[in-house]
Amino acid sequence: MSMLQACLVLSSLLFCVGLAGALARSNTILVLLGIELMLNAANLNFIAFWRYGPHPGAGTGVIFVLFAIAVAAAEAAVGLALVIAVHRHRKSVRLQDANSLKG
Amino acid sequence: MLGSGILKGLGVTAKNFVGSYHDPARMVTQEYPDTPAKLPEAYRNFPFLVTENATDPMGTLRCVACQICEKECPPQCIYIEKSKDKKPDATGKPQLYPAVFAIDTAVCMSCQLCVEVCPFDAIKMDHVFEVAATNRFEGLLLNREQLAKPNEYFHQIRPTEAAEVDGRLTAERQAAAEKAKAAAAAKAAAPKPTTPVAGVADPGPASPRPATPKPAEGGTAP
Amino acid sequence: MSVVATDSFLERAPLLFRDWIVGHFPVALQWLVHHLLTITAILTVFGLFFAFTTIAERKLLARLQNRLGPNRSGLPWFRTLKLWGLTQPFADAIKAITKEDIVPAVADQVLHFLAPVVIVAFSLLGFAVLPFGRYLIPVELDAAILYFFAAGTATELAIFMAGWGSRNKYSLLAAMRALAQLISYELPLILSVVPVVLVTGTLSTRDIALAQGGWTWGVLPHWHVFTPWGFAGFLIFLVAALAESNRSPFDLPEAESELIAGHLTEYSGFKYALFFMAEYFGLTALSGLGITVFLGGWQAPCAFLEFIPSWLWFMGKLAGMIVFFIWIRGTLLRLRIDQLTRLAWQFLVPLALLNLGNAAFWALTSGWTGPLALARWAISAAIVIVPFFLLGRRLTAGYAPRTYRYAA
Amino acid sequence: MSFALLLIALVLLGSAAAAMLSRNLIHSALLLTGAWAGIAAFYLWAGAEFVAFAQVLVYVGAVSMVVLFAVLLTRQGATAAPVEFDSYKRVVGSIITAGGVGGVLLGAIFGTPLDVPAAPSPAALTVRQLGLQLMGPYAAALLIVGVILTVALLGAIVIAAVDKPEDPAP
Repeated sequence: MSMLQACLVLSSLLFCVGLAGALARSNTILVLLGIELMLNAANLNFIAFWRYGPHPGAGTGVIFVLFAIAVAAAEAAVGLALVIAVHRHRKSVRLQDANSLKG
Repeated sequence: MLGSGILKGLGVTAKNFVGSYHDPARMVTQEYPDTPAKLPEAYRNFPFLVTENATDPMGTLRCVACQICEKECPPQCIYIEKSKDKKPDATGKPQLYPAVFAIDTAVCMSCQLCVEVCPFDAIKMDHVFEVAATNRFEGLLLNREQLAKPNEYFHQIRPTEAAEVDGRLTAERQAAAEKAKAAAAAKAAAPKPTTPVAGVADPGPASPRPATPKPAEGGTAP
Repeated sequence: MSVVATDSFLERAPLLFRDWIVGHFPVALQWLVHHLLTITAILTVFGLFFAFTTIAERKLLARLQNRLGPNRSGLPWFRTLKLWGLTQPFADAIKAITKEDIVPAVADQVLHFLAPVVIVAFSLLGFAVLPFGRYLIPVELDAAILYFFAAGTATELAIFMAGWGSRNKYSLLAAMRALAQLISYELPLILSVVPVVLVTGTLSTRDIALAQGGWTWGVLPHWHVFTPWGFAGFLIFLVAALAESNRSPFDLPEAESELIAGHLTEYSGFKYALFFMAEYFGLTALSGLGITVFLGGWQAPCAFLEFIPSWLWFMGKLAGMIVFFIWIRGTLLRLRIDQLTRLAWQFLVPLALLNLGNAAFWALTSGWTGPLALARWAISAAIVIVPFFLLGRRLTAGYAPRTYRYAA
Repeated sequence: MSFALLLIALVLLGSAAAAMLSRNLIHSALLLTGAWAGIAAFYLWAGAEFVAFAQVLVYVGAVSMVVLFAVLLTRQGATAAPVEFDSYKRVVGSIITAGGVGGVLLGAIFGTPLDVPAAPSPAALTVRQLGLQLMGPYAAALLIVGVILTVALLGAIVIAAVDKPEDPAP
């Protein structure tokens, strides 16, 4: 197993952990955290390919990760604001309770 | 302007800082065990007994064991036993004296009532406050010998009151001496100069500071 | 710059000492010993610095209030030797270690234990990238400034862990306050350093310190604080650093009058001392960064003073900063939580953003000379002073100038 | 396989799995912060210093704070009641799904011939180069990210802010 493959295995395992968490839990915050984990797992891949790919000199992978981190931060902020807003209306953070369009 | 108040405040504290090194008047801290505490004159803690002569404390107690203080004391911390005999006091007049005079400082509440009621200015409030003891009862029970302190000490701790008390006592004694003299003169002027009361009324205690009451022989406490 | 001054024996003495010790070990172990020595040096120097900061703080605060301060602790067995109370921190340490360690029965045991450990560990990380001298920099990183701020963020987590793990309402309230405060002031703190990064074009602390070398006529140092944008940035940095290290006047998380002792309420003995230590380490590290970024790092203020080794200059400046912070603590009152956040978001952040633009202007006009240089200074100063007045007036509207109805 | 990578992987996966399994939301959030720090450690190991520090700054410093605030603001009741799993069916289903996805991914990884350079040249990407690239070829993306962040910030404030007319009935 080469270094690149090891990194990819790590990232896909992390992705699976995030996926399982996001699917198994019903607490909105935990689901959001699971999605964050999956995003981070994707970022691991970028770094792995940048480091062990054919062109480590080009910073594409690193820059992509930087952008992904920025976007993930925005996503987390908005997502958690949504959680708080839903909690204010429904007094619950269970995903299943937020099932009607009318607030 | 924003920040001007901050700068002003920094100036004040800086002045404090510099001043604390060269201006002793700024410092409020007393380093107590090293330098003795400066107590205000009217500070009072526990009572003590005034004696006229430092060399002979037991012989010259002003207390005549009248027991007024014992009766007045609200927490009843004073215990007095009268003497069986009489001894001459500062003016030479024979008086009773306390054979036992004890104050339980564990009970005393420093109310100063004993001082207020004493007709002889014999008991006064003290400045001592370091009276800790290692046992619970005996150490805090002060007896006659521990309580007696000379008049000079009284002058030291509260000069104004001591001067006033001394002035009053002197005046009283002078008045008494003059009265005695007048009485003696009257007696002398009276028909026959008999010699009934010789040794009692004539003596020298007319001197303002009655620090020399002769009776050295009366000094031995019973 | 004479070679003698910059490369003297004293300048290199710490390095020579380290190399001398490392030389005793087999080659395979040398890198390990090298790093361990660096770590030990930092721990020793800043541990002692912390110890004497506490006594300095107590003595200085006392003097600022016309008191004497601790002056009694001497040495054991030498009772007559008082040493002006300088051994107080060691007595305090012995007391802290020997005190009982109390953990509330319902506390979250793991978090309660981890919080002080985490906070000390992470508050020490910042020291790794500070250039303590011309040749004394523990880790030379390309992105040192970024590393410094990244290392500092975990202390917030530790404070939260302490507050939540204690299962105490006051602790939790304090933790929430601390989070709000730290997040609010992280922004101006970073924004105040960014102009320097912009002008020097590097994130490395070593290069930033080097960029401030040189003097005009041998006496006027080229430190960033002596430029309009640098001065404004330094002031913003000072305020934000005070708030980041939870110090008075921003010590709301441990406001004794409101929250008992904040997140430290349920801590005792050595754990409490660890929090205390972390607070001072954080303050020292932030001061070190401020010195590196604005006050010329290890550079001497005048050319003829260069014979003094650079690490002494750094430590001197560090002590100066700490004394200044103590002075501030002895002077100012604690802010209210709404005033605190208002100050950050309505005053410091806009000012810091404007200052960033100011630095960009400065960097763009670096070619202006002669009378244009004066214009450059004037414009740059106006960019920070005018908004300072306007924002300051808005911020203090309704508060200042204060009228005292009953005071004489 | 280097020992460091193995260690990082163990810590990372362990804390992530523990976070997803924990019944205490705060523990979940803190463990996840640990996982994010582990990812930063991976970046550091891979030589991407700048990304690692950015990851710590953004995730450990900011996102974790937001998560903790959200957890505390949405607590039910005074006691921190454990957050239970919904049902066995759901848990088993999710694990099967995740396992399936993982199998596919692993199969893809080992099935694809990756052209790996025999000795990967040490990545020499200085911060300066990174900055120049960001400001040069990727300037437009940088601007767009800036706009996204600003919009997200405003949006988050608008969403989370208390509605003006509070309904009187509790």
